[in-house]
Amino acid sequence: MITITVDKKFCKGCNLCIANCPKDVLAVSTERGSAGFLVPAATKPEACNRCQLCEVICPDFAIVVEGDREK
Amino acid sequence: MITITVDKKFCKGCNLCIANCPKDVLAVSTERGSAGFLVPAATKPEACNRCQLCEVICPDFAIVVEGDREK
Amino acid sequence: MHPIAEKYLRRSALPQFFCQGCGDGTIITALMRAVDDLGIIDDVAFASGIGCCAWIPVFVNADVLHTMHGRAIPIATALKLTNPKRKVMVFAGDGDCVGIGGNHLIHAARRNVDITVVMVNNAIYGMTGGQTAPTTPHHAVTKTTPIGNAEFPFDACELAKAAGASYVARWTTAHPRQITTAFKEAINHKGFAFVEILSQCPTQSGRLIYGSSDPVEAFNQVKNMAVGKAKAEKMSPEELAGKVVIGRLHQEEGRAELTDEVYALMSASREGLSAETKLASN
Amino acid sequence: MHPIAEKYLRRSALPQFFCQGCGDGTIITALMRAVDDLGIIDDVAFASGIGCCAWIPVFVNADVLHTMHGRAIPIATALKLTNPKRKVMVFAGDGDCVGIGGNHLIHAARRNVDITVVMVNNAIYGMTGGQTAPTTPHHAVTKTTPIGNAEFPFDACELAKAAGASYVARWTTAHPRQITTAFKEAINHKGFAFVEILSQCPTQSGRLIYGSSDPVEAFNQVKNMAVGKAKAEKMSPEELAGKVVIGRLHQEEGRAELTDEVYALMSASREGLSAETKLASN
Amino acid sequence: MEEVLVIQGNEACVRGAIAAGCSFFAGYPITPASEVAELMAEMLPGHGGIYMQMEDEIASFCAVIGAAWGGVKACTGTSGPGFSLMQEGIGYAVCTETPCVIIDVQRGGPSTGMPTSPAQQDIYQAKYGSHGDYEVIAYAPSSAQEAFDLTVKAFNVAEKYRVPVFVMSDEIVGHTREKVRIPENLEVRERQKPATPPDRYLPFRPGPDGLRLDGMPAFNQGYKLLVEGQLHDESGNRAGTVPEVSARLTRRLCDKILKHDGDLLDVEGRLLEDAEVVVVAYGSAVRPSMQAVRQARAAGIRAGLLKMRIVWPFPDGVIAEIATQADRILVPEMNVGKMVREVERAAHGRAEVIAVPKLGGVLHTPAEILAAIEGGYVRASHS
Amino acid sequence: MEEVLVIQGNEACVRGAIAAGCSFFAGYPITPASEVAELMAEMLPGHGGIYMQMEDEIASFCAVIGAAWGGVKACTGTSGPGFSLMQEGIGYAVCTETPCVIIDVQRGGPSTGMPTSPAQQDIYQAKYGSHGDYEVIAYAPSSAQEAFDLTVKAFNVAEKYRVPVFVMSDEIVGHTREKVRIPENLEVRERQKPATPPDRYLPFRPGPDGLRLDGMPAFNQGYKLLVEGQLHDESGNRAGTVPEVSARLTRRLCDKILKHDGDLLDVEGRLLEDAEVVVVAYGSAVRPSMQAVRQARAAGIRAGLLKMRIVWPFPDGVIAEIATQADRILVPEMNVGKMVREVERAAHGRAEVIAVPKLGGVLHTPAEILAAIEGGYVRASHS
Amino acid sequence: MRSEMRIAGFGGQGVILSGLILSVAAGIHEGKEVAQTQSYGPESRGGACRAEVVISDEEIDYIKPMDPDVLVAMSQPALDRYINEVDRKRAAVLVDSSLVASIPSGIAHLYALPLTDIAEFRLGKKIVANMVMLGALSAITALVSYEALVGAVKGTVPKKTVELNLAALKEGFQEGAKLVAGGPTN
Amino acid sequence: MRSEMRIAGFGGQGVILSGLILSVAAGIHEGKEVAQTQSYGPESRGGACRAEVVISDEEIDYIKPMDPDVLVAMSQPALDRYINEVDRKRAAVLVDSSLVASIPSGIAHLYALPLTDIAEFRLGKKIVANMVMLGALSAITALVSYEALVGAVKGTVPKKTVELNLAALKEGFQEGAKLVAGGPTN
Ligand SMILES: Cc1ncc(C[n+]2csc(CCOP(=O)(O)OP(=O)(O)O)c2C)c(N)n1
Ligand SMILES: Cc1ncc(C[n+]2csc(CCOP(=O)(O)OP(=O)(O)O)c2C)c(N)n1
Ligand code: SF4
Ligand code: SF4
Ligand code: SF4
Ligand code: SF4
Ligand code: SF4
Ligand code: SF4
Ligand SMILES: [Mg+2]
Ligand SMILES: [Mg+2]
Repeated sequence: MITITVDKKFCKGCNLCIANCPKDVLAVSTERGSAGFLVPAATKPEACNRCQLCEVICPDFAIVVEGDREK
Repeated sequence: MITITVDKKFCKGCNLCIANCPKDVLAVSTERGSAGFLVPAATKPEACNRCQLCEVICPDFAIVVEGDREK
Repeated sequence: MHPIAEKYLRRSALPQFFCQGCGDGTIITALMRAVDDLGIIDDVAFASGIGCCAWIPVFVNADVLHTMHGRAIPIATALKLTNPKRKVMVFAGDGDCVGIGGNHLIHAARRNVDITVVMVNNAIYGMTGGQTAPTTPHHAVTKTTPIGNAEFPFDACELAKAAGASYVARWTTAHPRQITTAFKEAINHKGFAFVEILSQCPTQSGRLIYGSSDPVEAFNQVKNMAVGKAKAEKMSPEELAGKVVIGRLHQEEGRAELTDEVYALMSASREGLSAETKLASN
Repeated sequence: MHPIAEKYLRRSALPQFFCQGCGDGTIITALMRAVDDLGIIDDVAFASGIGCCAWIPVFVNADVLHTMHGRAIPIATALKLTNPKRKVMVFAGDGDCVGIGGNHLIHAARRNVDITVVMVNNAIYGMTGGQTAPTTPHHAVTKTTPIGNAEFPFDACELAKAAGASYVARWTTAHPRQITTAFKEAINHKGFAFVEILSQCPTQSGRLIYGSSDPVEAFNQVKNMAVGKAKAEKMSPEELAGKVVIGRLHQEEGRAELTDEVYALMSASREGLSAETKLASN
Repeated sequence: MEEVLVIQGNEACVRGAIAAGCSFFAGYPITPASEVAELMAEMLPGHGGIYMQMEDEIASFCAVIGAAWGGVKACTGTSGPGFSLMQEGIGYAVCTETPCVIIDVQRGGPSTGMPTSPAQQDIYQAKYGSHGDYEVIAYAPSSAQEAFDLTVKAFNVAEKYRVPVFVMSDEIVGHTREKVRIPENLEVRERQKPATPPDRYLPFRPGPDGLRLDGMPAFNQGYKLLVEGQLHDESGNRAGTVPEVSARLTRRLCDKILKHDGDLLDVEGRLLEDAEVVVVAYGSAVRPSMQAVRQARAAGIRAGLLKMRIVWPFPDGVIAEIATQADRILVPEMNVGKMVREVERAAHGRAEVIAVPKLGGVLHTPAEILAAIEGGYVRASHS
Repeated sequence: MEEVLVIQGNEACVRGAIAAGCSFFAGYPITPASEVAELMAEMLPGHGGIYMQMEDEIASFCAVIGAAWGGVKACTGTSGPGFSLMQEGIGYAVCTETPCVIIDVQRGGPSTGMPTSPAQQDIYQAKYGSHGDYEVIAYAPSSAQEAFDLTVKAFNVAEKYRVPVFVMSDEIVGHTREKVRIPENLEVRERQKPATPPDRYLPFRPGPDGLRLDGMPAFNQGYKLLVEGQLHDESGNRAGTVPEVSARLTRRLCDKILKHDGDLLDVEGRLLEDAEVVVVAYGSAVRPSMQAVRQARAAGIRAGLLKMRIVWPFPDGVIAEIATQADRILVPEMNVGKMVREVERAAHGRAEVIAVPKLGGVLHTPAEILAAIEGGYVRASHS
Repeated sequence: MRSEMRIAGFGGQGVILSGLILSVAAGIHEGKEVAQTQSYGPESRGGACRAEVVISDEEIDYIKPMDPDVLVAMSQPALDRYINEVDRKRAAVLVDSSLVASIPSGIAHLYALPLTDIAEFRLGKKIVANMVMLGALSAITALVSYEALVGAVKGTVPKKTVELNLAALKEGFQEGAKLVAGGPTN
Repeated sequence: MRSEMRIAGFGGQGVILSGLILSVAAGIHEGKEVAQTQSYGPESRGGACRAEVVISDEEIDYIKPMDPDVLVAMSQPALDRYINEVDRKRAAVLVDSSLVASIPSGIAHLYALPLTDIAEFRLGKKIVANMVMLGALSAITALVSYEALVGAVKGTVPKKTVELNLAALKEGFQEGAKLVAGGPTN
């Protein structure tokens, strides 16, 4: 199983992870992070291919993808 | 007739005119200019072709070639 | 926080204060991955000038000189010379690197000193609030070109190459993995390495030049500008207008390098010492 | 004194104090001939920095700013901008131009501002007594490289071109007539023009680098280094080693130029004035 | 008609410059002076002027020099690090008697220091930052209104004395938005062509007072000028190895400022008549000082204020006079205590001179200065 | 064994630097300091040191900073125009407490000024040339011997106080060839590693005196240093917007110099015991001054000399004492009158303080100073 | 009469622009003397940032608040820091409850409004939270009139955004008025 | 005993090198205190240039000549300028007669030698005129011995040129000795 965690202390709600996710796993939520921005949430975690593009693109080290892709 | 004049007040005896003259018109003299250098003299003025290379190369505006080349 | 950040960030300097969606943050991650892959955190020495980009290494828990606007390169040169085993990296904004610091860049390139200069090009002076940079497109609007830029931008890669850089590459923040690779290549390259990264600055160039401070829009602007080297070679000048060629643009291996030369002369000198000079006996 | 010197020299500055056989004197003559041919003595404005070469325009009876080491180019840029009809020329030694002043050179080139920069390259710091320059050959001996230069020289013409210069030429003092022609071409060229002249400095580079302070030997050194552009194109890299290519190396006509752009924006601004800004009424 | 605006000091400087006839600005962005450049970029072209952003502050000031000899009134604006970089050029402008104006919006140093906070730490740098012997003129505005007024004056005296003139603003004055009243008729000194015709003109020959030059010629007006950064004779030809000529020029460059026409004494006394405690202040430190002086008067203390609008040349005479009358002189400054040294020197031991430094990039509070007036001064909180 | 050489002051500086452990020099040629670079280039490599000629003085001083953090003792040498260009970097070195030495071989200014003639015009620039509040240490040698001795000391105090230290030489000291005796055993302060281990080390936390830092760590020794030009806390992290932290650092940077260990008072009195007229001099002006004092004594005048070997921090206390004893204090300087202002300030009106300026790039003659001692001083010939 | 306001938050919230608008409103539209100062960090976004406005009928000597009449806190750190520099009994305190979670006790005149939420969700642009704030402020205190603010906004913000800004101002004014009708929040 | 010498000419004549050699000769080889100062223009060649040497048995306070014992003039302008700063009755004056055409009157101890001609024509290198001068000087005055000069030259000039320089020194010494034998020139 894949867990996608957004660190609300660091996320600035830039949505780059959302825009770069090839599988549309992520979407904006209505929750505010510490900096007052709306943070993303994994709305389709099952679609995630663990490409980690969201991780390498995130400017705020705020998203972590863990676990293995289901076979 | 061609007259070749070296201005002893300005000549620094660098010999560039001598070295660049295609017709070996000029040579070092034993006379000192104002700056204490030995100035050149036109030893073969008759060979001069008035190419003015000596004039354009002279760093000290010190040599003047006047008159026409004998036909 | 991401594990790589846990491992490499300087805790006391956090939070990282770049604007929402600023490409500089992405570059920090790419850098940490390169440092991690090479296992060089204890051997690396960073120097940077002033500007948003100049803060990139400050957030990394390594030895860092955060210096003066434009002046990181000569400082980095001395860091290399005083210990040739150091891996020396400079992070410089476009203004820092080819604006005020342009002379240091070309001289370091000329010397082919074994350091890596990373220039983050956001086409603007970000930190001071969006004034025109020597990389700002002709006719672009910025805070100091309110009706358009009368000047023309540098091609920094061409400049570095003409000055003598022996490794030159260009990528964008839409290529985070390639940035990591380029960093590793540049660090391993013996000689002066120059890496330009086109980066989005939503707050300033996004807002002023490209008309939107939305991070995703700014990011896409940068992304869409890039054309791979191979592809570019097949394109006409008209097709290339407004585009920027990315990839490893130039590499010359085996060129004599400054540090080597300096130490070689030092050895030669030391051998001849007794004969030639006489110094106070202490 | 030669009639052209009588006509154009600044009497109060004489005698010209260059060393015996210094190429800088030859360049003064070449310059006077260019100014004479174009009839522009009243329209020309000179700026120079510090160094032997920087004295070249001082001896000419025209408007001259003899300024600071490396700083003539930004001054010249302002002279041009404040009166676009001026013909602005800068004379800079190699140290002045691509040493301390390198950043100004590349930025003026980038701006393609319509001025002419003449760099007299004697491969050394002449005025200060023969220290290494960014144009000094690798391994050459100078006052500050007593057992050889650890650094590598710039190709200043390549640098100027990569930075954006739209006219680039190189000659030597053995080509006084070509220098005059190049000056005229550069002045007439609309845009940033760069002319490099290899020149003998018998006293410093002659003595230190080439082993003789004899003016004729130093002159021949420079002369023999030069290879015409056409010929060079047919030579192998090995044959070209130690040689320098001369000729008109680059010219791009019709490129947008800074002064034009600045004045165009000014007009645009003035038209929009009443609507956009409100200034104190006086 | 008088125009009333609510603007920042930085904008007031720009409007003052343009009102004074400035038509060339070259600069490089730096906090907290960037608005000067930005507003120049916005306003100058519409007034037929030129804005240039150069590659650095060195080039910016060089461009100002070029523009001045090109024939126009020119200025730049910067802050600490940029001001440091301009120092070599400032010496050249002094030596060549190039009229120009430099707006230094001071922030805290040293180095990058406190890039967004105010300070008054560059006040000596204005006088001593370049190598060599010289004198300059430096204004220190304490409000947006003065930022306007003194910038106009700066341009005027630059023309008159042929010298770089500094407007030593600071982050507070630069960024505080206040009312500025722009008078209908401003006294503006136009650039004057030499009275002597080109063929008899010696560009560096002083006029009848032996100090100031005859007008300011420009390039390509037929003068065939030689503008030389080496010490030179009256024709402009170098004379750095001729002791008499060199000494004469150095002396004149200093004396033309020190022995000014009276117009370079620009101080304002408030409640000084019977003052026993005098606060000497300049720039934004004037504001809490005046508040404190009023509070002190309200509390029955004979306090007064001397505001220095021009800090260089230093008003030695005025200070000497005050020292004779007052018991104590307080000098509140947003620095470790700089101008207080001049006050101490000029007071010649006749009054007690007390530094009231304030560090950390914050303005003194009136309470801190009041405490010092009351004699209870122990180092202010962040000092 | 003591070695005796006949060398120029410039060479003495180089030998002093190398003897003090300097192993990195970065510079840029300039008259009259070029010999410093040339001799460094000749001698350093043979001693395992590095000579770099950089693209300008800005880069030169930056390289010195880089070398210092790279782990070695480093210096540069320059003159007026180059010194002006280094000012921004000097502020950075002060702010980051980077130990380094700058040899300024003074020539006449302003600008290109008198490029081959001596002057003492940069003495205030050493203290005030960069923006911001700070203190430095400046030596002023008056002979080739002192050029050697004081350069050694400069390196030592740079290490101890972690500050840029200036050797304010001048064209006369730099180019005069004199006998220099190089002692067998020199006191050299080696660079000290921090006593605190890396994991507990705060690079900018002062030691027990609350002023000086704990050693000087280098890059790549495990400290993970952050060297920051913004005002910072003890870990090195920026704190330019935190007034308390900023103020504390500024104060400490100044106080560590002003409240020194006693070793930064370096003056030498000659014939002072009963002196009624005291000549206060530094640098090459000491030489004619001492000659004049001897001549005055021979003529029965109670004259004495105070030679300042360290000019910054200024010896306020010593001057105050002299002012109490002497009637007149003369300050001969090769400038318009600079240090005399400090003397005047410190004298507090207790003695008559008289400037004896000398311009034009020539040393005072003993006769000129004697005339001033005799009270007959009217401006010296080229002043 | 001298009145003093402090608005604090972080970079990117338009704190300084709100100070500017207040000063133009009071200075130009209401003919008062004004002094608007500010404090900010070197970062463009996210750092601590504040604007202060002094309004007076007479010449203003000291330009900073000595005893603020109004504190606006647009972030938690801003509130935590500046609440200690006001007289909790006397000063009106307006907080952005979208971003401020914990409110210290003892504030007599506390007004809490979700300024950012209002801007982001009702007006569609988070960056007009400052206008919402100004509108609310004019409803809550009488220091600057709504009309003067409208005038100042029109003369200050880029033409294209006037409408949005005025809408936000209005929204804020209405929300503020509601609050006032209901009395301070606590 | 304090003695003072001034050597003046123009750049390129080796004036300063001759000062250096004198100071090493006196300081190292004769164990005296020395101070050698100089003055020169910014040009590498051709400008006015002078070197001054003070030699003393005691510590030297003032390092410049106050009343020179010797003046060497290697050019006309040098002679014209500096003759007025010596006591014509007392000082020994050596002039390079190859370059100096007119000699002011009243010089009691005048020695004229064609230094440059000797160097250029007899030794084949104009630049050793300074060595010819030094040799002559040691013959004419007793201020520095010939042996000390030989020692100083050996330790100072580049190895390749020692021989030429010593030859010039010797030539100068012999010419000087002849002059002395014949008494001063005037
Ligand atoms: C000497 C000097 N001049 C100006 C500044 C102000 N300044 C700080 S950062 C900067 C430019 C930033 O632009 P860039 O280098 O492109 O970096 P970015 O912020 O865009 O990443 C400037 C001009 C300074 N700190 N020092
Ligand atoms: C800021 C500054 N640094 C150094 C110098 C000293 N200086 C004068 S000329 C010169 C270099 C001359 O070399 P180049 O420019 O090549 O001219 P050249 O004399 O060879 O013609 C230097 C370093 C100076 N005048 N100003
Ligand atoms: S990219 Fe990172 S900072 Fe941006 S929204 Fe996603 S998690 Fe948040
Ligand atoms: S790992 Fe890849 S697929 Fe999964 S959320 Fe991130 S970007 Fe999307
Ligand atoms: S080239 Fe000129 S200076 Fe040289 S020798 Fe000939 S005439 Fe004389
Ligand atoms: S004109 Fe030509 S041929 Fe005649 S002397 Fe000159 S160089 Fe020789
Ligand atoms: S201003 Fe631009 S470059 Fe700087 S942090 Fe913000 S987005 Fe990034
Ligand atoms: S030093 Fe060289 S460049 Fe300078 S005048 Fe002499 S020969 Fe010419
Ligand atoms: Mg940028
Ligand atoms: Mg050169």
